[in-house]
Parts: sequence; C-alpha cells; structure tokens
Amino acid sequence: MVEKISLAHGDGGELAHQLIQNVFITTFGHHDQAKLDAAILHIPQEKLTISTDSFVIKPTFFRGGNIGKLAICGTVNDLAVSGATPLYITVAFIIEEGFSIPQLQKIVSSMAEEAKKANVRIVSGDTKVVERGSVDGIFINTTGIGVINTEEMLPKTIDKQDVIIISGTIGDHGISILSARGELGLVTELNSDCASLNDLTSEVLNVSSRVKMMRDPTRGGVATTLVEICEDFNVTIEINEDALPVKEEVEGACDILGFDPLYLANEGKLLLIVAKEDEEKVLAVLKKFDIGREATTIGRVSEVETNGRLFLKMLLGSRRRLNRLAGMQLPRIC
Amino acid sequence: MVEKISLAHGDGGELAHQLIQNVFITTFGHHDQAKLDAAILHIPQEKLTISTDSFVIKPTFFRGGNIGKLAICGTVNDLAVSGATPLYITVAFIIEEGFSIPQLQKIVSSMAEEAKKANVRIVSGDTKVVERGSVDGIFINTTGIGVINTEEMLPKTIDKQDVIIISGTIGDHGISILSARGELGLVTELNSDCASLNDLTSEVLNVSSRVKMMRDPTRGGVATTLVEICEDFNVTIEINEDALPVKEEVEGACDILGFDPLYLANEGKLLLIVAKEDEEKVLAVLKKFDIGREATTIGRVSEVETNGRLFLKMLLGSRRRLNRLAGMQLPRIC
Amino acid sequence: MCVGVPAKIIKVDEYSAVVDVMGSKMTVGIIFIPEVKLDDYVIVHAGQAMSIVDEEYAKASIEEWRKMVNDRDA
Amino acid sequence: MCVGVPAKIIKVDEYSAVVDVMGSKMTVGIIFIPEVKLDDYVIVHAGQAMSIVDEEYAKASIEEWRKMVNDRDA
Amino acid sequence: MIETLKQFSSSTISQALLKQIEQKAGEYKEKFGREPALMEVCGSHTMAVAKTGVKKLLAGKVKLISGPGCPVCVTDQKSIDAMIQLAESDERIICTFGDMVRVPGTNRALIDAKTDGRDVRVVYSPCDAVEIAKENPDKQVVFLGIGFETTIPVLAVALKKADDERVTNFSMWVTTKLVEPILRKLLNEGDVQVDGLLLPGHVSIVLGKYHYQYLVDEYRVPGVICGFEPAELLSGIYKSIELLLNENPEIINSHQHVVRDEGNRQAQLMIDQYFQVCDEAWRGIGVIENSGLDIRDQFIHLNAKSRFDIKAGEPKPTRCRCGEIIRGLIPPEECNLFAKACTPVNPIGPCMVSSEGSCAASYQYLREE
Amino acid sequence: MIETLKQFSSSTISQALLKQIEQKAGEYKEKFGREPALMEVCGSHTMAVAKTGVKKLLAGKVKLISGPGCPVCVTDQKSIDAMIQLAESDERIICTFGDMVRVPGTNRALIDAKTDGRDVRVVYSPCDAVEIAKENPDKQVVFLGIGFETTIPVLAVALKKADDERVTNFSMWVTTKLVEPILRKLLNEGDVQVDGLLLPGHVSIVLGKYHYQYLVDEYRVPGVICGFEPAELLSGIYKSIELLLNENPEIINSHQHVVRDEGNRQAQLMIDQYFQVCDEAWRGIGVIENSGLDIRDQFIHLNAKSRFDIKAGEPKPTRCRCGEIIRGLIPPEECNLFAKACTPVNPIGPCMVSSEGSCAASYQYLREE
Ligand code: SF4
Ligand code: SF4
Ligand SMILES: [Mg+2]
Ligand SMILES: [Mg+2]
Ligand SMILES: [Mg+2]
Ligand SMILES: [Mg+2]
Ligand SMILES: [Mg+2]
Ligand SMILES: [Mg+2]
Ligand SMILES: [Mg+2]
Ligand SMILES: [Mg+2]
Ligand SMILES: [Mg+2]
Ligand SMILES: [Mg+2]
Repeated sequence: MVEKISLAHGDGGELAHQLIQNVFITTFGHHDQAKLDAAILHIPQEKLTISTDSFVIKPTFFRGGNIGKLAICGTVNDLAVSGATPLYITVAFIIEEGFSIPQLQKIVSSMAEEAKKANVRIVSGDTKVVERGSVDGIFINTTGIGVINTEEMLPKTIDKQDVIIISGTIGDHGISILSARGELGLVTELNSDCASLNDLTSEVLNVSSRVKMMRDPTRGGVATTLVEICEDFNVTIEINEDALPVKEEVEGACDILGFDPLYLANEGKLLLIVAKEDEEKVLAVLKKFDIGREATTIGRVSEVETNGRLFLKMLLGSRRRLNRLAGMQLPRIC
Repeated sequence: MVEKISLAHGDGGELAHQLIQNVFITTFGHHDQAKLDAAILHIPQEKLTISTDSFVIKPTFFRGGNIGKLAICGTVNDLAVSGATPLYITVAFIIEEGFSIPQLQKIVSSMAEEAKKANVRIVSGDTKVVERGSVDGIFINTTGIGVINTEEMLPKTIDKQDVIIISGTIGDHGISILSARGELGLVTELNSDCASLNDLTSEVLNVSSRVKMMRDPTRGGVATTLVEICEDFNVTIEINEDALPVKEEVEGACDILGFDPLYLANEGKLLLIVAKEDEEKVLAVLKKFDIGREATTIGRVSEVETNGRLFLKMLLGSRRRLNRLAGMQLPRIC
Repeated sequence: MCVGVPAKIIKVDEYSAVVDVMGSKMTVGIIFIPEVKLDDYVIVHAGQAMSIVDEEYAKASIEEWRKMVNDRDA
Repeated sequence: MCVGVPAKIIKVDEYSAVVDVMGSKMTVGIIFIPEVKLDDYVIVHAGQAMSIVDEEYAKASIEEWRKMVNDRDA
Repeated sequence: MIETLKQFSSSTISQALLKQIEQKAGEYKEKFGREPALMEVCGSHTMAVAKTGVKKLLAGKVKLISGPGCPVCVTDQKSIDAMIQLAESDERIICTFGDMVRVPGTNRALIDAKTDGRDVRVVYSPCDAVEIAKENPDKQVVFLGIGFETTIPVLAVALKKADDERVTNFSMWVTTKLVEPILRKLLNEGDVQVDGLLLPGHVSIVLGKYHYQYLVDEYRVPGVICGFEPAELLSGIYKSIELLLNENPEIINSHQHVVRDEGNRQAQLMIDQYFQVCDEAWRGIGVIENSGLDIRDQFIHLNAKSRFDIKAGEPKPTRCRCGEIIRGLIPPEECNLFAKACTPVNPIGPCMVSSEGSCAASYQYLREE
Repeated sequence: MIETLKQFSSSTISQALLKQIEQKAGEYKEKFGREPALMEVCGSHTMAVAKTGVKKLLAGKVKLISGPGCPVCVTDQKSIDAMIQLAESDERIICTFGDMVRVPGTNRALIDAKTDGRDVRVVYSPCDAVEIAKENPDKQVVFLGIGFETTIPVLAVALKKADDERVTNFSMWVTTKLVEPILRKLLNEGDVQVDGLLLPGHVSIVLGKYHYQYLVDEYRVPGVICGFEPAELLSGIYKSIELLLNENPEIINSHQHVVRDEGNRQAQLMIDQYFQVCDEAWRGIGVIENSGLDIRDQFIHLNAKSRFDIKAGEPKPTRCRCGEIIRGLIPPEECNLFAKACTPVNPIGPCMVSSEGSCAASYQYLREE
C-alpha cells in the first residue's frame, strides 16, 4: 500500500476501497456494517441522546493524545455530561492529499483503543480526501449516541447554595497544546488531560440523585462554560479564586503570556453542579478515579431566577464579574 | 454583526455565541436544545439506523443546490436507502476564517429548508473556525438517525433475475459540478440532481415487500456502487448499455472529456434491486414522483452465490466487466 | 490515438468558436478550419476544431451500410 | 505597562538562558543581565531577562509587612 | 446531423456488418488458410474495438492486433522519468493531459509528485496551460507535449499563443511521435504478420489519405481510414478483408465525412512552422531516426528541454513487456505481470494506465475474471 | 525563592495592609478634607488594582486614578491607522505583540486584515519576528514596535539581531513612548488632582529610582515604585499615603528586589545605541516634544517608516473619550459609549481592547452588570 493519502483514496474507487478495508475496517473491526450506507443500532431504550463535534486540533499529535483520541473522548464526554451512557459513535475523516498513512493508522488505532476504553462502538464512517491545501492535515467529526438510564433527566432545577465541582486541574489541555505548537517559544512537559469521562459521570449519577448538571469545559474553559450556564438557566454563580485547582506549569505559562486558566480548554475535566447535601459524596466518588483525584469544589450558586451572571471571588474578598472571552486569548506583553 | 467569519467565531467566546444565536439557532429554530451538550431524541422504536458523511464539495454553490442542501440530502438518502425513515440529523461546520457570513446564512437556510422538506429535525450542531488556509471555505458533516418501520430489514436476499432499477438519469451531478468548477472549459446549464429520496423510498417500500436493496450511487457512480454490491453480496449483475438513462448534456460532456457516466456521481438517484415480480409496481411508484419520472430498469442479477462481478452488456451483444475506478476520472485527450 | 467529438458551432469569432455537444458547451480554436460557419459540425480535439463534418459523406456511408444489410436480408 | 514574570534560570549560554516558570520553560535573552547565573530568578519581559530578583530584599519586604500585621494585631 | 451520426452506432447496422465480416473472414480463411490479421494503428481504435466488444465478437475470425498508436505507451521510460523529474520543483507548475498523470516513472508517477505537494495540473487544452502561465507570472509553467499528428498542431497553437503574447514563463517539453516511421519500422522488421491496417481516424484528419500511399507502393499493404463508432469500425474491417481478398492493396478513406483526402493544410502548415523532425526513442524499440518532432530552433525559448537542466538517469529495467505489446508482438495476456502484479491501480507499465493502452483495454474490457 | 514571592499575594498580609491603608486614608481625610488621589502611571497597575479588587475595596477611601501607562491606549489614532495600513499588502508579514491585534483603526483592526487574508502574526518576543524574516526571505517582515521604557531595550535587541545577522527583509515600525514627558505634561497642566504617583514596577527596572527625582524636585510630588501582587500594591499605596501625610515628598523604591536604584545600565545603553528621541503624538493630547524614541538615523535601513510609503489620512473623529481617560480626567464609566456601543467584542477605542486599557479593566473587573 502506498504510504501517503492521495486524492484517489477519497473518490469511492479502488484505492478508497483499499483504504477503508486496510485501515478502517481492520482497525475498527466490523466487516458487515461496512457494506451498508447506514448502520443499524440496537438500543433497548427510549431516551436517546446525540451529540456531534468536529476536531480540528493542531498539532495532530500532542503530549497525552492525538486528534483521534480527542475525537472519541470529546463526543463521549458530551454524551456523558448529558447524563447518558454513550453507546455508539460515528467517525468521519477529512484528509489532505499527501497525509501519511502510517500516521493515519496511528490516529485510527488511538480511536479504536479509546472507544474500547469508553465502551462505545464505532458504527458508521466516512472518508473524504481533499486537494492539498484544502484542509490542514486531518479533521475528524464524531457523532455519538447514548441512552439515558436515569429516571429524571439532566439538567435538573438548580437551587441556591448548590455547589460547583471540578474534577481536577484546569487549563492543562490549553497550555499543553500551546506548547506543542511551539509558536510562542513555550515548552512544557505537561500532558493534555484528554480523557473519556463516562465512567466518572455514571458513577456520580449512581451515588447521587442530586446532580443538577454536568459539563465538560472545553473551548472557552471553565469561565465560558459557567457563563453559559448562568445565562441559560438564569442563575448567579460565584467561584473562588483560591479554590481553583491549577497546575504549576499552567500557572507559570499563564503568567508569562498573560493568559487566564479559567479560559483555557480542558478535554478531560468534569464540571458539576450538585446539591450541597451531596457535595462530599460526589467528591468522594470523583476522587476514586485517577483522573478525578484532584476534584474539588470551586464555587456555589448564589442566586436563582435572576439574570444570570458569573462572579469570581478574589483573594482580597471582593468579587468581579466574568464574561465570555471577547476573542481568543492572545499573549500580552505590554 | 461583522460580515466575515473570524477565528473568534469559533473559539467558544462571545462572537461564537453570537454566531450560533444569530445564524444557527435563528435558522434551525430550537432554542432549548442549544443549551445542552447533547440533544435528547424521542424515538418510539427499537430499530434505529445511523449514517455520517462529510461534505467538501467545491464549488460551495452550484446549479441545483449548495453544500448545505447537499449535506442534508446526502445523509437523508443514506438513511432512506437503508430502508429507514430519517428523523434526526446533526450538523457540524468547519469554516475558514474570512468566510462570508451572508453566504453561510444562505447555506444554513438551504439546510433548514431541505430538512423541512425531508421531514428531519436538526438536533445538534457544532461550529469550528480554522485559520485561513486550514480549510477551503466550508466543510459540513451531517449525521442522521432514522427508524426502520418495516418488519424485515434491508438488505434482503438477492435472487437470480432480480432487476436493477435506477430512478432517473445518471451523472447529472458529476457533470454539473465539473462545469461549475469551470476548470476544463466545459459549460452546461445542467442542474445537479441533488435531492432527498426518502419520499421515494418510503413509497416504494409501501407498495413492495420485494425490494431487496436500495442505494444512492454517489461518489464512484452507478458502476462502483454495483461493483460493491456484487462483491459484498456475491452476486453477478449485468446492466445493459442501451438501457442506461443519460441526459444528452452528460453524454456530450463525457464524449468531450473521455468520461464514463457510469462512474459519475449522482446526488438524487435511487438504485434498487427488486424482485422481477414487483418490477412494474416499483417503476410505477417511482414515476409518480417528479424526480423519479425517468425511472427505468437497467439490468438484472444473472447469478447468485458466486464471486461477485459486474458486467455491462454492450450494444453489439457482447459483455465486458466493470471494475471500480482505478483513480479519479481524468479528461483524456490522446 | 486522440479523442475527437462532433460538436455543433453555435457562435463564431475570429479565431475561436463556441461549440455545443448535446447541450454541453465549450470554446474551441478554429485556426485549422477558418472556413467554418454557424451550424457546422466539427471534430474537436484538445480544444481545437480539427475538421468540418460533411453530412453528405456521412449519409452516403449509412446508405452503403443499409444496402449491405438489405442485400443480406434479401 | 509590561508583563514581567519571575523565572528561574536553569541553563545559561553566552547570550541566552533557559528559564523555568513553575515547570513551563522558555529560552530568553540575557544581554541586559550578563552577570546572571544558574538558579537565579529573573524578571522576563517579551523574551528578555530584565532584572535579577534579589531574595534578600524580597524577604525584607515581607518582614516589613509582617511587622505591620503584627503591630496591628498587637 | 446528430441523427445521422447516431446511426454510426446503430445496433441493426452493426449486427448486419458483423455477419458480413464473418462471411468475408470465412472466405479469407478458405483462401489463405488462416484468419486475416489487421493492425489497429491507433490507440483509440484499440480502445474502441475492446470497449464495443468488436474484438471479442470477432475472436477466432479476424485477428485484431494492437499497434503503436497510444502516445503514452510508446513514450520511452527515460522521457517519462524526465517529465516526472521536471515536476520536482516548487518553482514550476506542470500542465499535462490527463493521460500522463498516472504513468509510472522509474520511481514514481506525476500523481505521486502531486500528492507530495508539487503543482501538477490536468488541462483539457494546451492553450489552457498558457493561460495558467499568464496567471502565475512568478512560476515556470511547463506543458508536457505528447501525441501524434492530431495533437501536434494543437501543441503548435499553444506555442504560437505563448510566442505571440510573449508569455515568457511558459515552455513545452515535447516528445511527439510520427506514424509513418514506426509503421515503416514494423513493416520492415516483419516480426509480426500484418495483412492490413486500420488507419487512424483522427490522425488522418491532419495527414489525409494520400499520405499513406507508401504503404501500398512500398509494402503492398492495404489500409482503411475509419472512425470509432461500431458501424465504422466494422465497415472498416469489412473493407480491409475485401481488399485482402481482392489481393489489390489500396488506401480507402472510409471516414470521408471527417477526413479530407488531402488532409488539413492549415494544421500541416502549423506543424511545419513550429516543429522540426528529430530522432525519437520509442519504448522497447529504441531510437528511430526522424521519427518525432521537436520545437524548431527558432522557438528554442519555448523549449523546456533547453530551459531546464533535467537529466534522467538510465531507467531501472522491469519485466514489463509494453515494448513488445506496442509492436504487436504479444497480446497483454502474455505478460506474466498482467492482472497480477500489474493492474490499473498499481500499473507497472504505461500500457496498463493509459486510457488507450492495450493492457488497460484488455484489463478493463476483455477480461472477465 | 518561589515561596517568598508567593507571600506577595498572601491574603493575610493583604487584608492587614488593607486595614492599615484604611486607617491612614482616614487620617489623610481628616487632615486634608478629602481622600488621597494616587495615579497608577502604569497600565499593568491599572489592571492589577482592578483585577485583584484593590480598587473596589478602597473605593471611597483612596482615589485611584488611571494614568497614561497603557502603550496601546496612548498611541495616536493616526499611528494605529498607519500600522493597519502597513498590513494591507500581500508582500508583507506583520508581526506584533498580541495587545495590538484587536485595536480598532479608523476602518478596521489588524485582526480584520488577518481575517481578510493578510499575514498578521502574534509573537511573544520581537526577536521571533527577526526569525520569521529569516524563514521568509521573499516577504517583508515588519514588527510593530510599541511600548515604554521596559519594552524599548527589547526592541533594541531585535534591531541589533537583524543588523548583526544582516536580515535585510526585516524592519520595525516604531511608536514608543517615554514616561517622563507625559508625567511632566500632566503635572504641568494640572487638570487632574494627583497627590502621589504609583511608579511602574517594570519600567523602573530600566530607569531606576534616581531617574524620578524631578518629581520631587520640580513638582513636589512623591512616588512609590511598586510591584503588581496584592501586597505590593497595597504596601505601595500605604507608603504613598504615609508620604503625603508627612508632607515630605520623596521617591521610594518599594520594589527593591527587582528594581535597582540606578536602573539597568545595559538596557539604558542599548536604548541609546539604537534609538534617538523624537516628537510623538499621544492620543487625545497631541504631539509632545521629545516624548518618544525612534530608530537612530544610523539604522534607518531597519526603519519601516522609511522603507514603506504609508500615509494614513486624518482619522475620523469618534465619540471615544480615551484621550481624556489616559490623562486621568474621567473614569471610563463617564464615557457615554462605555458598555453600550463600546464593549470588548466591539471596541470603539483602544482603552476597551488593550489588556491594560482602563475601559477594559473597568468593563471586565469592576462592572457587575
Ligand atoms: S501488463 Fe503491465 S507489466 Fe505487463 S506489459 Fe502491460 S503494462 Fe507492462
Ligand atoms: S468606553 Fe470605549 S469609547 Fe468610551 S472611552 Fe473607553 S474605549 Fe473609548
Ligand atoms: Mg458536541
Ligand atoms: Mg464537545
Ligand atoms: Mg461539551
Ligand atoms: Mg460516506
Ligand atoms: Mg500570579
Ligand atoms: Mg453516509
Ligand atoms: Mg453518502
Ligand atoms: Mg461542539
Ligand atoms: Mg450512499
Ligand atoms: Mg458516444
């Protein structure tokens, strides 16, 4: 087999057939599904949930993962935080002519591995190859389907004094990727936190019926995710500056570049709103997991049925409002 | 609102929020779903089917449609040909910084319109904006979910003498796009056949329980689709050169460039394998539809349980084997 | 040796013409057949019109073949 | 007026040094502080080390503040 | 007119002609003790007899031998390597007919260079390449000019356009071939039994009928100029056998509605103006004196060979037997690699990948396995 | 060391200092009948007092006035337009600190030029721009050199690198500002009541303590050089009020662990070697004589102003009041556009978009609505 993706790998002809046979079907391992335009799902359940995301991360490979692993985790997590058990996932590749087939194989293998870990089946796929310059390397879309097992669905009504919990340190993914890009001269050995959260979410839902809402604070970070919750559900949330778990490397990098970890992306962090009564229970469950060891409460709901705002309580005791980012974070000098 | 997509439209911050509010939610029209990471589906059924495709068509706008319409039709059709009623669809955009927002609005409106026509709900979305040069304009992924209402599922066992039916002329999309690209100097007024086929498929399944298999012969055309069926289901199929419905413009363009309509893409054609007994019934149903008016039988299954091959019966009576394309079709001169 | 297709002249300029092949149109050079006129059919190769199709001869060929067919059937 | 961050020198070359800010590393110029040595802390601005941090003075400041706190508490 | 032309593919007429041929071929066999052997000189004929089924239908009655008329297939491996090497620069845009892009060079094909990021573009007309040069003044645009006499005047038009419009970043890498020298070579060597020739329908537009008189006068081999539709092919074959039976060699223009007996004067003049004869290397045959055309010295500024310093090494010998196939010595099936190591997806020789190649025609149209 | 530095943000210490300040501020009010008015000269101080909550916590007790220390905010509209115009060419790569990319010009910002396809790159260090120039020899690479005395020596390093390494496609568009002339201007005009100055922690690394003696000698205004962490800010404010109560103006270096009293000689020498004083236009103020630095004539080959013919027209006047804000005449909330037409997403003036802008600080950190 040739070692580079050519346009002919995406035109539905003989090479496309070979690519699908040799790379995708061999790795994902379902031979019969591949014969059909659509996959048949067997779901013994009525409450289904679906989520889609495209992954366009640069660089394609980074410490702690690659675009393939991320594409599985990302969609698994969107389903998981909605309270569902992820069951099926579709994968669609857009690949630039000239892309290395061994690298593609690596990406596809990571996807298979992560799907196995997260216990989801990859059921339908698509591959498009585009002219050099029409896409930068490889982009992947994943769409996932999950079932909701719980009686009541999330989100539930948020109450005053509900607590905000994060499953671990924030901003790891953002700084790890920034460093992997090598553009700003920053070098860290920090891993992206890229991980599937469905084990965490299902365990948490097992022990607590008072989880009000879960989110994975990806692009835009914890601050943007919380701003959206505040606006969408008309609550005021206060988080505490000194309660935010931030790795030293992340803090250092943010200091140099003038970034704020609250706005950095995470790819393996769970943000929860939980009734005060269940705070300890939920924290205890989260801490049982390797990726939840540093779970901690970072704030609380201070008002409900209000026009929703997010506040940061600062060290000196005063608070300030947090908004969405006005644009990307840019390194500031002066 | 600014008129061009900037990177900030895709970073999860304020501009991203505005874009989603103003373009997507306003057009697709579901305000509550947007608050959640995953959409909840209500499906009163156990047999589900799912299909994913990315759309990377150049040019973005063409006679008879645009990338948005195509993205809906394409996935609707993959579900429809599997015998399902398409119900839900997710849409994920990858947009190049600098893309015109009015054009995006047009694309999104076409999607809303086509989704309405095809009676599918758009339930989950995603927007990524990438640096100029990282993607060529706009790519769209759609993933669809459908339910299977029939007792027995497709594909059914293919028998000798089953007939091959196509719902209309072949190659219209391929030549229309080639002409829209303007690269080879070819100009036609031909429309792409881009259309949703789910009304056809459901009517056909209503009248006939002897439909064995349906396909939409997109990339690779009718020949590649049939080669795949032959190989996957171990049947030999013979199609007749003189039975192939080809528009004159398509024939002319193929003559000039040395292309074969059998390998050109279609985006609104249904290919069926039907028991001989139901041939007339199925043709009659197809002809009731505007887009099925030129439905016709193009061949038959000549052998089953064999190593599958596709043959073309030629005018003079001899036959030749049809293979997958070895690469894209290229204009030949000498 | 070379793809060549009969195409109808639907517009003539000085050095080029627009041809129609059953609805698909293309601009071709006519440097080799300066005498070409509207509604002529030409053989196009790689963007140049190479020859004007003479319908009389075409009909004569068909006539000849028909005769052979009839001879045989007779 | 300018972002400046204390960073630890972990490698010194002739005109540049590698600094570590709590685990994140970067190469910076040291033209303004040629006397810098390993394990010094420096203030970095836009890729240049601008000043060596003097721990004695830093401690003195803290001492001064602590005194104020204690004065007050007393 | 279209109605008239459509009859050229009439099934009734074709079926009748088939029967007539069978009868004549029978007569021939009776008279000469073997089936008549006709060579389709032209690659499009090779393709057409395969694609329409004519070759299969006449199997055992008329032997159709594929000749050297596929311009890609006859191109020497070293030339192909040179053209691919030409593409190995970021400063250049290589424009080519679609036919060339998948042809395997010693190391790789043009399409692989493209996959690796080189700018290789397929154009429909050589003049399009001149336009591309005008749009990309900071790049060198090179058109790969291959072809026989139909294509050569078209190449001349592009040279004229570039010269008239002073497009200084355009040049052409020419390896064209002429029909007469290769036919003479084949007939002189006599390694293959050829009783009559099906003469190329489109090359003859330029050359005319009279040009072929040497076949009759010097070799006493008859030839029929014919088209590519089923009835045309069949009537050409029929007439060829008739001539053979009469034992009175002659050149017949059976493509009169397109081919003038004197050819196309304008096209001939254009060729003369821009090209001069040169020795050309033919795949599997070697250099044949005066068997090709290159750009006239007067237009050397448009000649990519003098503009760029391309030196292709000696190509690695392969077990590909294209050389023998284009001389009609063996059919594709006799090559050990055919349909095994060598397929259209993984072509070893140009005959498997060119749209007019004999191996491609056999693989695509004749093979049922 | 890190443990020591971490105490600079200790909550206990800060709380205690707060209380001390409140007490001192009370004494001040008792003595002078109004609250003490301190100006943070430095934009980072403006940001820090807002972000840490110091400003809010001291509201009604100590008046903190934002000064002219945000280099983006003080840049004249015409200069900003010129820099954006500079980006309007396919032949150039514009490199800039992140701070500049969203600053609104009369027609658009650098980021809009980027969205439109111009090559605008954010770098962390000016030397990175020289590296980019070396990697792109066919493009002109221009660095937008803005800043006060901390940044100017860093710009000089990039100029030195480009000059030493003969990077001919690199140049710098310089609009730097000096602290002394603007402070003199503000103090001379006396439009705003400033009792004491919080002197910039990083600029002072370069200038040192002695440099500020003119404040005491000529204006009898005390100043405290301090850092940016909560305890540093608070102790700086405390010391300032103490000085005011003593009515004995003095310059205190409260940032001694970083700022040497004599400043950084190497940095001062680098400035002298590559830059010469020039008149600079300040937003909302106009040209102040000798208030900035431009590249020395000796290095004119590195000066983008002489390399490119950029002529920005007169900027369209807007209702933005940045000019008054940087002079400390009004707080952002007094601008009618603040948080209405003007927000970080749709900034009207640079003060709303610069990370050190007073309006941005007010919008992000002080506003609760
Ligand atoms: S089958 Fe392949 S290897 Fe053999 S002669 Fe043909 S092209 Fe060459
Ligand atoms: S709020 Fe906006 S318009 Fe008003 S002064 Fe500040 S930047 Fe200018
Ligand atoms: Mg999602
Ligand atoms: Mg997601
Ligand atoms: Mg999410
Ligand atoms: Mg697909
Ligand atoms: Mg800090
Ligand atoms: Mg699909
Ligand atoms: Mg599809
Ligand atoms: Mg998303
Ligand atoms: Mg399909
Ligand atoms: Mg035809």
